Amino acid sequence: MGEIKRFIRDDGIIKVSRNMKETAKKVKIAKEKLVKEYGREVTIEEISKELSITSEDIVLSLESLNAPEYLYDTIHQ
Amino acid sequence: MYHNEMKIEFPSKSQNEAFARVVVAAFASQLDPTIEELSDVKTAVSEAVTNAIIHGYENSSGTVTIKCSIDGNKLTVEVIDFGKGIEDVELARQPLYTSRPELERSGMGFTVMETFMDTLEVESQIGKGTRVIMTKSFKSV
Amino acid sequence: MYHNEMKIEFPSKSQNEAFARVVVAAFASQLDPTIEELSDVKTAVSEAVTNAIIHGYENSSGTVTIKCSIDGNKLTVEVIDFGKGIEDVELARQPLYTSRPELERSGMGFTVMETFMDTLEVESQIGKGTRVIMTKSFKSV
Ligand SMILES: Nc1ncnc2c1ncn2[C@@H]1O[C@H](COP(=O)(O)OP(=O)(O)O)[C@@H](O)[C@H]1O
Ligand SMILES: Nc1ncnc2c1ncn2[C@@H]1O[C@H](COP(=O)(O)OP(=O)(O)O)[C@@H](O)[C@H]1O
Ligand SMILES: [Mg+2]
Ligand SMILES: [Mg+2]
Repeated sequence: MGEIKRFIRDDGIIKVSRNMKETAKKVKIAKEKLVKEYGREVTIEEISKELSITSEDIVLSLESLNAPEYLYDTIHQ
Repeated sequence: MYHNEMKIEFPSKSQNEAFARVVVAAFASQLDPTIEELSDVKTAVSEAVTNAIIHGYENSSGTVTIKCSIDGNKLTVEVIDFGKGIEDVELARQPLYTSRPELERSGMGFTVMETFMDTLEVESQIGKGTRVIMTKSFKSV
Repeated sequence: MYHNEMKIEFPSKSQNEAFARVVVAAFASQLDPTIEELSDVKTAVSEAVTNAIIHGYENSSGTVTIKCSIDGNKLTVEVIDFGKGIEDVELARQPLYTSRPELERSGMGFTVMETFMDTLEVESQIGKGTRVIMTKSFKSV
């Protein structure tokens, strides 16, 4: 499995749609962690610092969980 | 006071609803919102854009315009169509009112916008189109 | 053939560069790109928008317009400013050429756009502004 993954990565054919979903999962996990740590809601900026991902990319990744059927693959359906 | 603005135009295709939502969310992210605040804005934008597409243009082709501005910690979002317009805005804003029950819409679009944003204004003229103006202030946590 | 388009306008503030990049990325994601393809487009858009802000408007206020369209698997991105314009486009496109070496720019903006996109056209008129037109076809994998 690991080898297949590496092969796919090296070929540069990882789809954004899949990667975005992974990012979105990381965002959710980081958010829960920070909320526990601070005992309050946390902002996008705080999550962005924690993960070293820009706020814009966080916004994009969250959309990939909401409505993948719209944002991705529209023309391949 | 910090000010920024943007305007976007796109054709009234259903797949542009998600696009519109991301654009407004990306713009609003300058206000350093929480994920929940951002999700509220996205939900409201979805409802307004869906209305423009399915009611304003009745799924025929037209242009949807969104204007956003930020003043201090306040976001203003205008969703504009040049479609058929609304005859009775007060009636249309009633919870559960829908002019197209056959579409299995919930009639809750305007109610959702009101709930998730701080203010909602609707301006409409028959044959001219509809402008929905929503605002929301973001509390820094 | 699948077609979609959008147009966005925003003031020439440096913080809108990141916004512009994500708007184009969100629009291009309809083409189901790979990470690399999307990152190429984002890099090219950054260079074009930065040029509009720092060269076109020389950091004074103006409006940057981006038009995007999708035809089949081809993305077209136009970045337009109504700023000072370019006197000699051929010279400006040379690798390492910069009119403002004091800014520690690299002079590689147009070269980057050419490298990361399939085609690049630059139309410019002194005192009227500049239009950069880039296209890229996405390979479905
Ligand atoms: N942009 C619009 N153009 C024309 N009519 C609209 C528009 N937005 C809303 N309406 C009218 O207002 C009614 C209520 O809208 P809404 O609360 O979103 O419920 P729903 O969309 O489920 O019908 C719609 O059924 C329609 O008649
Ligand atoms: N939108 C624009 N308006 C006016 N001049 C521009 C614009 N874009 C590029 N130029 C000119 O072209 C030159 C080369 O651009 P570029 O390759 O991006 O290098 P750099 O931005 O590092 O100078 C710039 O130095 C500038 O003189
Ligand atoms: Mg509705
Ligand atoms: Mg440059």
